[in-house]
Amino acid sequence: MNNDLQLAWLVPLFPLLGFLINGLLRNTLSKKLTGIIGSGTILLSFIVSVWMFIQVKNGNTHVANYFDFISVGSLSIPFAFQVDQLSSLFLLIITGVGFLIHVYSTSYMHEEKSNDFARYFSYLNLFVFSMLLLVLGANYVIMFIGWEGVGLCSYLLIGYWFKNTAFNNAAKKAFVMNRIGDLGFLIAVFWIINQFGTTTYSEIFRQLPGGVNTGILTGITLCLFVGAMGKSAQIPLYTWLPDAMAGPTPVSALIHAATMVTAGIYMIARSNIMYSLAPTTMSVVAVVGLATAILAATIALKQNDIKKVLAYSTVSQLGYMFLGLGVGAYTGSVFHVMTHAFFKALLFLGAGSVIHAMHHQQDMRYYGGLKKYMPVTHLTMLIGCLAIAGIPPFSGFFSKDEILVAAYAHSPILYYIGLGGALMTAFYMFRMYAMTFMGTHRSDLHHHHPHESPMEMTVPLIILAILAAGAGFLGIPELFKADSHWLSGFLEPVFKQSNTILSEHHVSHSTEWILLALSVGLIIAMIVWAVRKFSKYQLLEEAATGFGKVLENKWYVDELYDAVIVKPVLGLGSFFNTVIEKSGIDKAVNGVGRLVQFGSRKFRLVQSGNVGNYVLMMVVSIILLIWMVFYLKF
Amino acid sequence: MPINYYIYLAVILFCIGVTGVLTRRNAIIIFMCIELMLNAVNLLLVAFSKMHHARALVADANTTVGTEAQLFVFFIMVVAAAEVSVGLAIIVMMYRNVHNVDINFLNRLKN
Amino acid sequence: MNITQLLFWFLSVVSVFSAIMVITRKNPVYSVLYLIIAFFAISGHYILMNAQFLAIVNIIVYAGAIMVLFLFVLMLMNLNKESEPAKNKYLVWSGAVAGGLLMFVIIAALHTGEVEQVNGITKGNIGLIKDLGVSLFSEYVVPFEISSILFLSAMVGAVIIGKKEKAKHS
Amino acid sequence: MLLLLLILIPFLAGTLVFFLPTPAIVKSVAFIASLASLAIVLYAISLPHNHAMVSYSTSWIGALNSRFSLAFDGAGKITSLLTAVSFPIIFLATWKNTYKNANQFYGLMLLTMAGLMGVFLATDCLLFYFFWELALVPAYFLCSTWGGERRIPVSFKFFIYTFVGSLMMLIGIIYLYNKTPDQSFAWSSFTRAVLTPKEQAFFFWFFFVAFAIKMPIFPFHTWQPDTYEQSPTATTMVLSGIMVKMGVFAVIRWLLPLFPQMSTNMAPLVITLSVIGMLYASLIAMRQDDLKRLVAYSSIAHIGLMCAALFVKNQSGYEGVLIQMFNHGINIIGLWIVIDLIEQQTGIRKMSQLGGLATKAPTLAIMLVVVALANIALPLTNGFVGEFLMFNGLFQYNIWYAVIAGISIILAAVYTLGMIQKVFYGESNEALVVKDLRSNESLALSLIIIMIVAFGIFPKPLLQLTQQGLNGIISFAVK
Amino acid sequence: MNLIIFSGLLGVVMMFCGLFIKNNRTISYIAIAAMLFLLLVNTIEFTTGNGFFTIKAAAGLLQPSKYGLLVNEILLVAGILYFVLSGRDIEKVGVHVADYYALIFFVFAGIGIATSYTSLLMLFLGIEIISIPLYILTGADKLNLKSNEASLKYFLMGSFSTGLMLMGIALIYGATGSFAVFKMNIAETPVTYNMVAGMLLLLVSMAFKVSAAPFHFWTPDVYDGAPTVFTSFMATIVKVAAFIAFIRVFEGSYSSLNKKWQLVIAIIIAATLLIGNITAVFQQSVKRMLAYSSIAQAGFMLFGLFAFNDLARQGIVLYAAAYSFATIGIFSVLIKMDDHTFEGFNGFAKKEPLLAGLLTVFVLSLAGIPLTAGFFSKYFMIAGALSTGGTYLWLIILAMLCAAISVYYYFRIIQAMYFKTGEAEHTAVSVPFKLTLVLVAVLVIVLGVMPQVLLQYIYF
Repeated sequence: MNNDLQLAWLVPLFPLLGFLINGLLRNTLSKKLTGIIGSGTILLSFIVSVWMFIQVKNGNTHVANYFDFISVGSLSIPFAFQVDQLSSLFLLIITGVGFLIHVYSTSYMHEEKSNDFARYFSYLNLFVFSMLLLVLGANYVIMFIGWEGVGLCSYLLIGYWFKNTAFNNAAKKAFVMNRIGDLGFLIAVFWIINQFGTTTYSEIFRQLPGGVNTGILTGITLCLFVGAMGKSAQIPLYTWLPDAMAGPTPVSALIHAATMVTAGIYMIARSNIMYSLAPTTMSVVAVVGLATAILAATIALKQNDIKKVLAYSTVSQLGYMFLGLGVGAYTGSVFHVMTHAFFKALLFLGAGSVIHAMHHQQDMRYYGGLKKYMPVTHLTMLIGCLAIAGIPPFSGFFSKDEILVAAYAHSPILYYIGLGGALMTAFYMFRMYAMTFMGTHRSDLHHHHPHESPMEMTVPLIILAILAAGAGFLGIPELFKADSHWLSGFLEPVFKQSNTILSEHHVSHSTEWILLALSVGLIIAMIVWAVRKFSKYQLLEEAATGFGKVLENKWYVDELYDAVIVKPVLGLGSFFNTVIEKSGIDKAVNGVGRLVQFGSRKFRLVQSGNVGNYVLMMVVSIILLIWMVFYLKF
Repeated sequence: MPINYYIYLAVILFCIGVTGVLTRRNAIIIFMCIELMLNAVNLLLVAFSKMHHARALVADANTTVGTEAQLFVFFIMVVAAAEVSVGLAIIVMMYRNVHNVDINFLNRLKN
Repeated sequence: MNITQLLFWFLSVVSVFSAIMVITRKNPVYSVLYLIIAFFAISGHYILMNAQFLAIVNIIVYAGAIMVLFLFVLMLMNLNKESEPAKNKYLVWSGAVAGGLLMFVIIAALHTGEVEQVNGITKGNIGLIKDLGVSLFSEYVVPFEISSILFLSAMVGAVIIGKKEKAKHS
Repeated sequence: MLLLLLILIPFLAGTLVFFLPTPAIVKSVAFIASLASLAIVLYAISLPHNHAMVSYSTSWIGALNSRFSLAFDGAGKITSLLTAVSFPIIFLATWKNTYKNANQFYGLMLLTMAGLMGVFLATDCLLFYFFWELALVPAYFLCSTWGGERRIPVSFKFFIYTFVGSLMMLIGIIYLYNKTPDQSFAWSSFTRAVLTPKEQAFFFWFFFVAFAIKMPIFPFHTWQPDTYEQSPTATTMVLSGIMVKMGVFAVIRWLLPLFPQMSTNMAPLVITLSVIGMLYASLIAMRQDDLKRLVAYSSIAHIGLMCAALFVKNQSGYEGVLIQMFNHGINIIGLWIVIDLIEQQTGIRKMSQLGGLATKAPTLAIMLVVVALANIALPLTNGFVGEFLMFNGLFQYNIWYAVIAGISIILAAVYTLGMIQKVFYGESNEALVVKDLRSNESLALSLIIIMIVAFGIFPKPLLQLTQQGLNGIISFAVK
Repeated sequence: MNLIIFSGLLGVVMMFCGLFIKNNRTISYIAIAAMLFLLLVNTIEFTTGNGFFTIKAAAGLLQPSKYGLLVNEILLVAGILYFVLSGRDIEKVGVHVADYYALIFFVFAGIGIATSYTSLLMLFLGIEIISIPLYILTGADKLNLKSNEASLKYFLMGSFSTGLMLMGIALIYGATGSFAVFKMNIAETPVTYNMVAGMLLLLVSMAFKVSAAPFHFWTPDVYDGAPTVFTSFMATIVKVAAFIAFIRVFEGSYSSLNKKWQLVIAIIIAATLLIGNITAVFQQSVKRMLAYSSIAQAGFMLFGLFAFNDLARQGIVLYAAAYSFATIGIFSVLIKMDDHTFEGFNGFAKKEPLLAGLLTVFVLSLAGIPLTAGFFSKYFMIAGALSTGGTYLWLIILAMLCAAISVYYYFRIIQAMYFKTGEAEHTAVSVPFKLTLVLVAVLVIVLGVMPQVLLQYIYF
C-alpha cells in the first residue's frame, strides 16, 4: 500500500475534474479558460503518467486496490488500477497525444459558441477519463467501464453537432455497433467469472496455463475478440468508424485513430496469455485482421473525402495490428499502436488543418496545390504519409515490418496478402497527398482563401511529426542491431509467458533482408505511381464504373447490413407491434372480455320473460339432475 | 296394496300437473295444475303415513306413527287455501289491468 | 282381486283420467269440473286408506271451497269460453315430453328401490278425526298457531291486492 | 413499531388529505408524510437486523390464525426504501402540476403508498394479499380519474387483469394455508407447507400468474403500455417505479421460498418466457412513436430480465434483482419526470413531432441523457451494477439465455438513443415552446441523477442492504 | 322463538296501526321501533340462550340455535337499516303502508322459523310464510304492469316450486318415516331411492328459493318488476334467510352422501356463477344488474352448502352480513335515483360525493375487494371449499374468474359515478339517511378488516 503507484488514481482524476468543471460551468466559463482547463488537466495527467512510466521503467509495478465495486458472495470485483509496462505505455500515448489534440482543439473549435465549446471539452475530458479507466483497470469489469465509457464519449462527440440528423445517425450507429461488441465482451466477462471466479487479471493469469481447458478458453477469447471487433472496427463491425468521421476532426484524431479504436488491441495484448493458449482464436484474429486490412484498403483507394480515406486507412491499420496479435507478435502490435497513434493523429490533425483552411470542405477533389498555402501542414502531412506507407526510417516502417515479418514466419501467405495491403496503403495515402497538396488548386479561390493554421494547431502537428518520424527507433529490429528493440525489452514482463507458450519461429536474417527490400521497393514504386497519377488530377464529373464503383460504394456493405439486419429487425419490430401485440396478444386478452360480453348477450336471451319457458327449463334441469344422480355412476 | 302403487299413482298425478303447468297459458289453469300437484303429494303422504303406521303397528298396537304425515297434509291444505286466496287475488288484479289471464300476455320483464 | 283393490284401480283410473282432462280441456270451466272429479277420486283413496278426516277436509276445502273459488273467478272473468290462445306447438309438445320424461325418470328412479309391501294399509285409526285432533292441538299446536300468521298475511295480501285503488299515490 | 408507522403515516395522511381544502396544504401534507416515511425507513435501516423496533406482530383474525405481522428483511428493505425515496421525489417533481380535486389525488396517492408499504413489509400471507389488493384500488381510481382520453377502459383492463391474477393467487394462498403444519398464514409456516410434487407444480402457477401479470411478464403484459400511456404521470411513476416491483418482490418473498423445488423445475420455462419478453418488448419499443409507450415497453424488457434473473437461483442473480429493483425504480421515475415535462410544455408525446429540444432546454436534455443512459445500464450509472449481476447470474445458469437476453442490451441502446435523438437532437421545431426546468423539477431530477451516479460508482451500501436478507432466500431456494 | 312470536304479534300491531294512524311517517317510526324491539328480544334470546316462552310442544319442530339466532341478529340489524334507509320509499309505494309493514313483519316471523326449524313441516310453513307476503309485496304497485307481471310470475313459479318441495318432503318421509331434519342423517336411516329422489327435489326447490341456476329464472324478472324497495328486501334479508333454511335442511344429511351431492351442488354452483355473472355484464339497468348479481352472489353462498365445514358456516354468517348490508345500501341509493340505468349514475360523484363514496364502498364489497366485508365473505367460502380437498379446484377457479367478471359490472357503477360526466338526477336525501348509510359503510369496512367482530359470536 505504500507503493507510490497507489497514486495512479490521480491520472484519471484530472480529466474527470476537467469534465466536471467544464460541464457544470459551461455557461459561465470563457472559451479561453475552458481551453486551459481542458488541456491543462490532460497535461497534468500526462505529467503524472510520465512519472509513473519512469517508476515502471525502474521495475516498479503495482496493483492499486481502492474499494469494493461489486461484492456478491464469493465474487468480488474491486475498483482497482494496475500500473505495469503495458498500461503505463498506453497512459503515455493517451495523455500525450490527447494533450496535443486538446491544444489543437482550442484553436480548431474556436468558432463554436462558448457553452458548446465547453461541452466539447467536457466530452473530450470525459473521454480521456474513460480511456484511462479502460487502460488502468486491474480487472475486466473496470476495463469494461472504461470500454463503455469511451463508447459513450465517442457517441457524444460524433453527434457533437446534434442538429445534423446524419451526424446523429452516425453517432447512434457507432454506439450500437460498439454495443454489439460490448455484449461479446460482457459474455466473456461472465464466462471468466464462471471459470476463474474472479475478473482480476493477475489472478486469472495465475491460473493459466492448465487451469481451464482450451475449448473454453477459445470461447472466452472469441467473445472478447467480438468486443474488440466492435471497438476496434474489424470485420464485420467496422462500418461505424468511417461514419464516425462526422465528428470534429480532432475527435477523429484522438478517438477514432489514436486511442479508442486501439482499445481492442490493448485488451487482447492484456489478455495475451489466454489468447496464446487458444490457437484457434489466434488464427481467427489473424484472418479477420488481415481481411479487414485488405478490405478497408481497397475501399480507401476510391474515397474522395479526406477524412474517409484516413478512416479506412485506420481500419486497415487496425487490421494489421490484429494480424500481428493473431500471429503472436504482441510487441509488434503494441509498437504499431504507438506509431500509428503518432502518425495517424498527425494525419488527422493535418487533415483537420486542411479542412479548417478550406472552410470545412472535405472533398479532396476540390483541393489541390495547397502546398504553397500551408507549408507546415504540408510537410508534416508528408512525414505522416511516409510513416504510414512504411518508408524507412519513419516509424511506420519499423512497426509494420515487424508485424509482416512475424506474419511471414507464421505463414508466407499472410505476408503476401499483408504486403498487398501495405502497397495499397502507400498508394491511397499518396493519392490523398497528391490530390491535396500537389497540382493546382481546384476550387474557387475568391471564396476560399486557404491559409496556414494558427500556432495552436501547427505546434502539435510538428510535435507529432517528430514523433511519427522518430518513434520507430524504439523498436529497431534485430536485423539491424541485436538487442536494440527497446520496446520489446520494456514489454517483456507482460508478454513473457505468451512468448514461451508460442515458441516463436524466427525468420532467417537473409530472408528478412529480401522481404524488406521487396516491400520497400514495391512501396516506393506505388508512391511514385500514385503521385504521378494524381498530382495532375482534374475535377471530372464522371461517375465511377465497374469495380471502381463497387469500391467507391464501400463494397455495398452498409447496404448489405441494412438489408440483412437493420430492415429485418425493424420489420420484426413492426410485426410484433402491429400483428402480435395488437392483433395477437391484446386481441386475445380483449377477446376474453368480448367473449364474456357476447356470452352475456346470448345468455340473457334465455331469460325470455316467458314463465312457460322458465318452468320448462326447470323441469328439464330436474330431469337431468335425477338422471345424473341415479344413472351416472360417479 | 303395495306402497309402490300409490307412489306411482302420486307421481303420475304429479307429473300430469307439471305437464299442465308446462303446456297451458291460462294462469288459472296453471294454478289449478299446481293444486293437482299438491293433491298428488297429499295422496302420497297419506299412503306413506299408512305404510309407516302399519309398520309400527307390528310392535305397538297404540302407536300414533303416521299422524304427523296426515297433519302435514292438513297443513298443506291450509297453505294451499291461503295460497289460493293470494294467487287468485293476483290473477284478478292482473285481469283488472289488462283484461287477460294469459301468462305470456305480460312480457315486459325479460333479458 | 278383492274389493279394496278393485276400488283402488277404479279410483286411480278416474283420478288419472280426470287429471288428464284437466290439462287438455280448452274450456277452463271443464278443467275445473274435471279437477273436482279428480279431487273426489283422491278423497276416495283417502277413505280407502282409512284417512277419514282428510277425505272430508279434502272434499270440503278443496273440492268445495277452493274449486268453487276458481270457478267463481273464471265466471267473473267470463273465461268460460275456449278463449285460450293456442300455445306454440313446439312448446306444448316439449312441455308434454318434459312432463312425461319427468314422470318416467322419477318412477324409474323409485322403481329401482326395494318394494315395500305394506299389507293391511287400511289398518289403524290414525286417520280418524279424534286422533288427529288430539295430535293437532297438543304436539302440533305450534304450527297450527303459526299457520294463523300465514292466513293473516294472506288476508292482508288479498286486501292489498284486491282493494280497488282510487288513483296511484302521487 | 416503526414498521407499523410506515403504513400508518401514509394511510392516515392519505385519509386526512381528503378533507383538506386547498391544494397547497394538501401537497405539503402529502410531501411531509412521504418525507417522514423516508426518515423512518432510513432510521429503520440503520437499526440492527433483529432490533425490536423493526418487527411488529399483533393478532388480527383469530379465526384464521392470521396475524398482523410485519418484518423488515433484505428484499423488504430495498423495496420500502424505494417506496419511501420515490414518493417525495414524485411529489416534488409534480409539485407544480395542477390536478382537479387535488385533495383526492394526493389522498389516493398516499393510500397507494400505504398499500405498497404493506406489501413490502407483511410477513403474513393474508395480510400480504390484503395490501396487494389495497395498493391496486387507489391506483385504479387515480388512473381512471386523472388519466388520458381512453383512461376508463384502459385502467379498467388494468384492474381486471391484475385482479384475475390476484384471485388466482388467493386460491393458492388458501390451498397452501390448508397444507401448513400449524394452519397459519405466517411466512414461516407457509414455507413449511407440505405439498406433493403435483400440487407444487399446480399451485406454483397460481402464484406465478399473479406476479407475472403484475410485473408484467410476456405474454401477460398488454395492460401495461396502455395503462402507462393513459395514467397521469405521477401515477405512472408509482406504477412503473414501484408497483411493478411488487411482482418481483413477491416472487422473492413468497414464490421462491414457497416452491423451492418447483421454481427450479419451472425455471427454464419462466426464463424462456422472460427472455422472449425482453426481446419482444425491445423490438416493439423500437417501433414506438409515443414516448410513454416506448418507456413502457422498455420497462417490460427490464422487468423480464429481473424475472429471468430471479429464477436462475444464484446469489449474483438475486442481488442483481434486488439492487435493480431500486435502481430501475429511480431511473424510470426520472424518465417519466422528463417525459411529463415535455408533454406538459409542448403538449406532444409523439416523437415524430418533437425534435431539437436540446437547443431550447439544454439542462433537460442533459438530464434525460443521463437517466436514459442509466436505463440502458451504462457503467458507472446505477443501472449497470444490477444488470451486470443479473446477466452474470443468467450466464451462470445457462450461457445461451445470457447471450440471447443480451441482445436486448443492443436493442435497448437502439431505442433509447433513438428516443434521445428524436426528441432532443436535430433541428428544433420553432413552433414548440419549451422552457427549461423549473426549480422543483430540477431538484427532483438532480436528486435522481445524484442517486444514479452515486450508486453507480459506489453500489456497496445497496449491496450490503440486500445481502442481509438474502441468506434466508438462498437457503430456501436451494432446499 | 321470540322472534317468531313477537314479529307475528307486531305484524298484527302494524295492521291495526293502519286503521288508527293516518300519518305514514308515524307508521314508519313505529315500524322502526318495532324492529328495534325485535332486535332486543332476539338479542336477549341470543345472549341468554332462553326465549321468553318455553313451549314444550315445539320441541321437535323448532330448535333455536346460536347460529340461527346470530343470523337473526344480522337480519334484524339489516332490517332496521332497511327501514331507516328505505322507510320513506315504502311509504311511496302505495296507500297500504301499514299493511306493507305488517307483511314485512310476517316475513320476519317466517325468517324466525326458517332459521330455527328442525322439522320439514316447519320448513314448509316458514318458507310459505316468507313467500306469500312477498308475492303480495311484489305486486304492491298495482297499477304498474311490471309489478303485476312480476307478481304473477313469482307466484306461479313459487307455487310450482312449493309443489316440488312437497313432493320431495313426501318422498323423504316415505323413506324415513319422520319429518325431523336430523332423521335425514344417513347414519340414522339407510339410503333409499325414495330418500335420494326426495332430497333432490327438496334441493331443487330450495335452490329455487335462493335463486340458484338453473332454477333462478324468476329472480331477474321479479326483482326487476317489484317495487325497488321490496326488491331490496327480497334480495337481501329474504334471500339470506332462505339460505339458512337451505343449509339447515342438508346439514345433517349431506355429509353422508357427500360425493354425489358435492358434484350436484358443484354443477349448480358453476351454473349459478356463470349465468349470474355473465348475464349481468350486459345489463343496462342497475336494478336488473343487481338482480343478476344477487344470483351470482348466491353462487358464492352456495359454497357454504358445498363445503359444510366450520369455515363455510362462518363464511355464511359473514356473507349474510356483508351481502345484505352492501346490497341494502346500494338499493337505498338506487331508489332515490330517477333513472335506474347505469347512465343515471353519470356524474353522481360530483353532485353527491359522500353518497358516491359510500356507494363505492358497497360496490367494492360486493366485488370482494379487500378492506371490505365482501372480501372475507368470499374468502371464507373459497377457503371452506378448498379445505375439502383439491378435487373441485376447477370450481374454485371458475368462481374466481366469475368474481373477476363481477368486477366488470360492479365497476360500471363506479365508472359512471366518478369518471363520466352527466347530471345524475335524484331525489334529495336527508341527513339521517346519509348518517345511516355511513353507518352501514362503517359496518362493511369493520367486517372487512376484522371479521372476528362478528365471527366470535358463532361459538361463544
